[in-house]
Amino acid sequence: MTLLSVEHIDVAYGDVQVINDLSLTVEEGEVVSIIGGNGAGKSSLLKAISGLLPPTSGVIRFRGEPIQALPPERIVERGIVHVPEGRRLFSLMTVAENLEIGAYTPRAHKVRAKTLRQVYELLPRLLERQAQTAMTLSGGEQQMVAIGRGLMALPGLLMLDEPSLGLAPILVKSIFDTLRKIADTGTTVLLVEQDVNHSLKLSDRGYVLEHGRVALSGQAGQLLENPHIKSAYLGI
Amino acid sequence: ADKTIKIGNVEPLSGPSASVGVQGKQAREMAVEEINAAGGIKSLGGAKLELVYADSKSDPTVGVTETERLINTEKVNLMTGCWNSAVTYPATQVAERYGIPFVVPVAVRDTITERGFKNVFRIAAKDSWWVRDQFRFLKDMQEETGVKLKTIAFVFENGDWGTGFAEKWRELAKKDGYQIVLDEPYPSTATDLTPVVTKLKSANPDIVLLVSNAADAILLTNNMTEMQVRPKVVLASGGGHADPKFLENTGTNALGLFDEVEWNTDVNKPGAKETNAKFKKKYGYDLTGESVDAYAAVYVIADALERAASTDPAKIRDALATTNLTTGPGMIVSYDGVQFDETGQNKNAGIVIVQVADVNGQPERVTVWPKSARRAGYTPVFPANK
Amino acid sequence: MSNILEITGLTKHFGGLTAVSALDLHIAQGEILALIGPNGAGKSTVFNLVAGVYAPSEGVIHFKGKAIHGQKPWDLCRLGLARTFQIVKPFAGKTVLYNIMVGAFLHTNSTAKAREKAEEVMATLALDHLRDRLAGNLTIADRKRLEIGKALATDPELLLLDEVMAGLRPTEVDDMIGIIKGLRDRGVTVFVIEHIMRAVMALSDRVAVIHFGQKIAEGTPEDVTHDENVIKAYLGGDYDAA
Amino acid sequence: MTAVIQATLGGIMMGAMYGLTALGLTLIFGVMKVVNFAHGSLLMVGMFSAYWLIKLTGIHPYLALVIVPPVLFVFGYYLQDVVIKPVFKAERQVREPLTVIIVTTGVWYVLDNLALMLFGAEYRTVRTAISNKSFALGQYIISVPKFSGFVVAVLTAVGLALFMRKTKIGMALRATSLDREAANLMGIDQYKVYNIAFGLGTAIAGIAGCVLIPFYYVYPSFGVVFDIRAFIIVVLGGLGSIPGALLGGLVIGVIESVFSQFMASTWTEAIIYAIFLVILFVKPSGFFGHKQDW
Amino acid sequence: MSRKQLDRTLLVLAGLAAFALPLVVKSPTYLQILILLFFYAYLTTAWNLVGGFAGVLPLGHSLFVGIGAYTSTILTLQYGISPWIGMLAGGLLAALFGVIIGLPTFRMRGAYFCLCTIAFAEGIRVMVENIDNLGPLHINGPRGLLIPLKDASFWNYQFMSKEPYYYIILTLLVLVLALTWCISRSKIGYYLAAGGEEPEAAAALGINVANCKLLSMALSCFLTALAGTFYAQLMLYFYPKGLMGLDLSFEIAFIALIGGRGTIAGPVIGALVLRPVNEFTRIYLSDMLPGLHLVIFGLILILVMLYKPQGLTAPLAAVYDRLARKITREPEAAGVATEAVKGAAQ
Ligand SMILES: Nc1ncnc2c1ncn2[C@@H]1O[C@H](COP(=O)(O)OP(=O)(O)OP(=O)(O)O)[C@@H](O)[C@H]1O
Ligand SMILES: Nc1ncnc2c1ncn2[C@@H]1O[C@H](COP(=O)(O)OP(=O)(O)OP(=O)(O)O)[C@@H](O)[C@H]1O
Ligand SMILES: [Mg+2]
Ligand SMILES: [Mg+2]
Repeated sequence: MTLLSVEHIDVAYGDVQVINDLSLTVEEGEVVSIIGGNGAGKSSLLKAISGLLPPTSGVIRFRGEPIQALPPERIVERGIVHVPEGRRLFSLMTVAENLEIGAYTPRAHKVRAKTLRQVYELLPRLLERQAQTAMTLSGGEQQMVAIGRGLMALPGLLMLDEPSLGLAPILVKSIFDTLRKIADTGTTVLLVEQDVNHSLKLSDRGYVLEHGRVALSGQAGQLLENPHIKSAYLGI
Repeated sequence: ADKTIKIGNVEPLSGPSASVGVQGKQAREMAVEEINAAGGIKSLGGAKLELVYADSKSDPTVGVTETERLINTEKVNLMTGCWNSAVTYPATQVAERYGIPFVVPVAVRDTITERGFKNVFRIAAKDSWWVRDQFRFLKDMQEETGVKLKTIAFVFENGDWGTGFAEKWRELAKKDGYQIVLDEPYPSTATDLTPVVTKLKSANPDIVLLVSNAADAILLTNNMTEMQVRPKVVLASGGGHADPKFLENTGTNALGLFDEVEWNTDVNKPGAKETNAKFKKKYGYDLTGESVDAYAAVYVIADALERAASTDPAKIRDALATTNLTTGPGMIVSYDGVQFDETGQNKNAGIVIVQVADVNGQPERVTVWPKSARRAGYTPVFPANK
Repeated sequence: MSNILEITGLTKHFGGLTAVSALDLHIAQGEILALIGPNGAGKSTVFNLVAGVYAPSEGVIHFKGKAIHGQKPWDLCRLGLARTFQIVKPFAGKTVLYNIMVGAFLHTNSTAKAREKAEEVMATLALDHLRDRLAGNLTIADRKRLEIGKALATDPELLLLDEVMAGLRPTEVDDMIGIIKGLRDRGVTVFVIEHIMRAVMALSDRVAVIHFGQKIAEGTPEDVTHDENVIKAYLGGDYDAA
Repeated sequence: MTAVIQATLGGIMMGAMYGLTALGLTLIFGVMKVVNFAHGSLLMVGMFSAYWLIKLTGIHPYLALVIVPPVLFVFGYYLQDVVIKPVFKAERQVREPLTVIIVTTGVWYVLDNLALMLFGAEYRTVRTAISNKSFALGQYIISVPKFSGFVVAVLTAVGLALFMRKTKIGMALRATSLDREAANLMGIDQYKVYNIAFGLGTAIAGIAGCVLIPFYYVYPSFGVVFDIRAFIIVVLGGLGSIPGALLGGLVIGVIESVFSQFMASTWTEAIIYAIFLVILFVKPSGFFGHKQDW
Repeated sequence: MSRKQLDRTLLVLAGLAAFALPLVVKSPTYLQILILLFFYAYLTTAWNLVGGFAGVLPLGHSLFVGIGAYTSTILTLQYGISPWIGMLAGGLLAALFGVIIGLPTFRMRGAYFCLCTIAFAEGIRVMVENIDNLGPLHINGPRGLLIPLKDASFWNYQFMSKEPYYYIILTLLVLVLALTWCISRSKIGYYLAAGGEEPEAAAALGINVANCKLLSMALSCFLTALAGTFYAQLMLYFYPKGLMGLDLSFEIAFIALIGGRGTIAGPVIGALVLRPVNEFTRIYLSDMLPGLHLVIFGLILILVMLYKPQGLTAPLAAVYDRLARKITREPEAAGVATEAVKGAAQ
């Protein structure tokens, strides 16, 4: 079943249009990667879906219902969870409090104890650190809290914006391992990543964005073999 | 056609002193209505008086600007105002420069009439007279009752008005041989006056002299009751203590307090009772010294206009200078009448001292001094607290 | 070859935490040195110490033969030491041109000259087309380039680059590598912090690895990536050096 | 010595009142990052509400505590929703939107002068069952209304601190104060949070109004006097810090009261400023402020 | 006509019009309103050097107006020194105070800085109110100082009519605007803006941020104090609460924000909007219902901020650009005005 469908949206910052007539779909249970150059509009696309930057035209459907006019908090309630670029933790709150805030929507709040147990199981590091202030965590730990916080909201669709940015190789690996595990639980994931190699290996399908448009899309395996992708994104 | 004579009025109509400004405004309005109803200025063919108001917000700059505007744009024939000494002081300088007569009902700072100006006339007493009479009162009462009072404390708001009084208190206290045990200015915007009252409690003076605005007068009186501070004599200087709301807000806490005012409802003058009743009916509160002065000022102006028979400022000025008004509806003042000396100060301006006493279960201001003006049958409680 | 920067026994405590501990490092004139290490190892702190943001708790830093520890950032910049910030700090309300001109004013008082210099820097970094955009509206990668632009406009002899390639796709990384090598060819010594191993391998003459503030390895890129400790602490077990 | 102890006691109680007025200001600042220049006016609104309620119905002032704060909460909630929120929306990129400061100043002018138009300029007090009552503690005299004010202030501060730590809404307030966009992505409606913060700040002004009115007076521009004092207190305590506001209030109250035993009370105001500045130079973020906030 | 020529011509015309205005406006009342308008525009421009370009929000500038007024007046009253000399002395003293205040406060940011400047100004005002005599200087505490009427002469800084005051303040305003213009496009202007926005990044580019801010503060305070002397001589009377109180400081900030903080034209535009509103609502409404005029003033503040949060300069500049493009028929040229706003806007 189509979980998310983005239909012909335009997105702009003031007068500057950054996404033109863009369409894509995500099926239930899929992992979809979005790749694209710097400034292609990937983050803006995620912002448009999560309601931070409502599209100027076009329709976004989630589980068949249009959501493009809803404010972010209503969209989260419906199950689209956006883990933004740069972690954006609540710096002066503890790890546990950050996770708790993740389950803010009434839907997630009801079952937060259970979700919390699952998150700690998935990311045992966080259990060790639960009383530590988020600000004092290392970069990798912070990224894990950000992901954990996203999971606390019981995502029907989890959108991650560059989760490996600025992480040591060893952590990049463990982040992708974590994402693998999350995907294996059946959570649908929409992933924006520069590390194309890692992300496509994890994904079922992929879209390539250029200048705010879909330039290419297909099965992840095919994209990895695509000569254009190879030269432009993998640098091979 | 009916001529109108414009009287410019600068008053604090908003901001911290708005309450007195409005009182003065209403007193003037009533006087103008009366005069116009009685046929206006007859020597000018029944010309009507018209008041033109401007709000000073108690800010001298605004006062100056507004005075200039009233003179230049509204073309007023003469000016009155401005209650705050700080505003009146520069505003009268402006009027002087333009040669427009300026009648000051109240604004007590001595120097307002001591600058050699030709166009400034003040109805009310100036602060040195207020202080002089406070000490006369203390002396008289001690003689009358045989009580000896030795120590004295000064508590005053640190504005223009309070510090002006305090300067003179110090002189006279020395002269009369009192021992000053506390000399305490406080900021007129003080949020809390208990520290001052605590200090007063430890200084334990026989006499406390006060200068306060409305809010602090209430706070001081109530705090003194609360902290059980009971000097023998508490003597205030009008202003906040004379505010129409003061008694309402302090109730029995004010009993025994002496207050120096220019006027009191029980003043023994023809028409005073009726005028006050009329005013109270109209606006809901009693006349005060300040509003009576404002009320009288309008009659002084009308009298001068009548005699000048001209709207020429210079002629009005000359007429004002030779004012000698002792009768008429405006002369409900506590003193004999209005007559200006060469500085423009009303020679006759005088002051009465009242005591807050329980009259038929209600706190009321009763005139006690000068003895000649004392309400019949009332014996001042002196010292007020045992 | 003389050493443009020499760090000896450098230590920095934050309260109870020792972010950098007894570190020795040197960079030769014209060299590209990469500093790598796990998140929180103390790399950015080393930069902050060199650039004068923090005073070291212990140790000495020599720049062009002169001791500079304890000097203020602006003085160091005048000496020829420029840096970028890992968390980029553009003058967000200003245009790209304006941002770079601020740097270019270091060696001139004339607005016209500063503008000229800024144009030149923008050309080098291929930022021309963004010259009138407000810096706050750029994407992260562009902001990182702007960060280099500002630093470059001060005509540095030693350039400290803190993760300027994070968030770039591989081809963009290659472009950046080209740019940085170009700078080196023009005589600028470069000291980089980077997590993208592809860049580290291609760019650096030498690599130093720190872990918990201490140096655990140093050498050519190849040597370092085959070091047991480095693999364990930083690269991860199945890292393939290619 | 007696006088000093008496003055200290008085200072503590008055200081708690200052702390209470600062509490709402610090809460609003903490969440919205905006210095609310209308805070004094909100206090005035609180005072007038308590005044009219008690005056017209004659109820006990502490009963007013149950009625006035909720009413003021609603007032503050919608004031922010209708007047301030649109400006926030226009300035959502800015961390500390100065325009909002101007708007709050505009609100200050409007409220003060509406009160002037409605109620006139005079000073008003109500004489309640507890006005001017005092009890003796040994040789020291303690005013009943001030003492109860002190108790209410402490309870309010403790209650608010617990609310912020323990409740879901409190967490949402804190999260929004740290990163409003991220909070938004967690499903928190930031503007509703602002409404709540502003409503709570206003409700606290209402509490202050109820405990002040038995021994204090109110008039339309009454707030200004407390405003500046409250600014000093919140900076001293650390902007956004709840215990800081209470402690700052106590410190100021005691300094004011004790110092004025040794010098003219006009000077104590200057002393307060001097001490304030000294503390700030030693610890720029105040008693409990966070450095990275600035 | 090229765009540059058009801009220049208009600017010169506006200047000439301002200088010719007293030929048309004869009423001293309206001249006074204009004088105060320029006075506020001048103060705000001076404030803008710190408040706009250095990116902080000082709310205690009335302190420096006070220093200027007190210095020149005391020198005149007690030592017979011409206010013109006193004006410079006051400026220097204010600059010194500015540096003393700036040293500790420039470490702070945002609301802390803003509230600290309030505390400084209020603290010093309270002290002045407590001091009658400072050594040999007669300050006269809360009562303030009155300058007696003297012969009208340039040297005495007293005139019989309003015109001389008008020309003095207009000249001051033009000079300070020109100065701001030069600064905003010079190195120091760039440095100030950079330091205001990201102090750490600025330091890394060789900018001693604290020194830059102190310099701008000293300059701003110096200029502000000059206006203090002007005010004293215009009104011939001032007292601490009125002159050094927060109202004046706030009004300066209002004008800046309504006009557009950190823009050159902002203070003038802000003053052009707010001053007349302030004056005329008071004149025409204050005797209708006390307080109504301030309600309206408050509403205007709110409305402007609602619809033009960046102030009125940017939208006006855009309108001007569009018009100018039509006149000069230069379709593509980036509007000079818009660019000026953009370049300097925070
Ligand atoms: N707040 C903003 N205001 C104006 N323009 C913006 C803003 N944020 C981003 N942009 C512009 O929108 C375009 C797309 O940006 P976006 O952040 O979506 O790209 P991206 O694909 O995520 O790039 P990156 O890989 O660098 O994160 C860019 O041209 C950028 O300059
Ligand atoms: N100003 C500071 N105060 C306290 N602790 C700090 C400060 N700056 C850095 N630290 C701590 O010092 C350690 C080293 O931080 P640093 O930023 O140097 O790491 P890094 O190696 O650059 O990491 P990354 O690769 O994630 O950027 C971390 O634990 C960090 O939390
Ligand atoms: Mg992005
Ligand atoms: Mg780092």
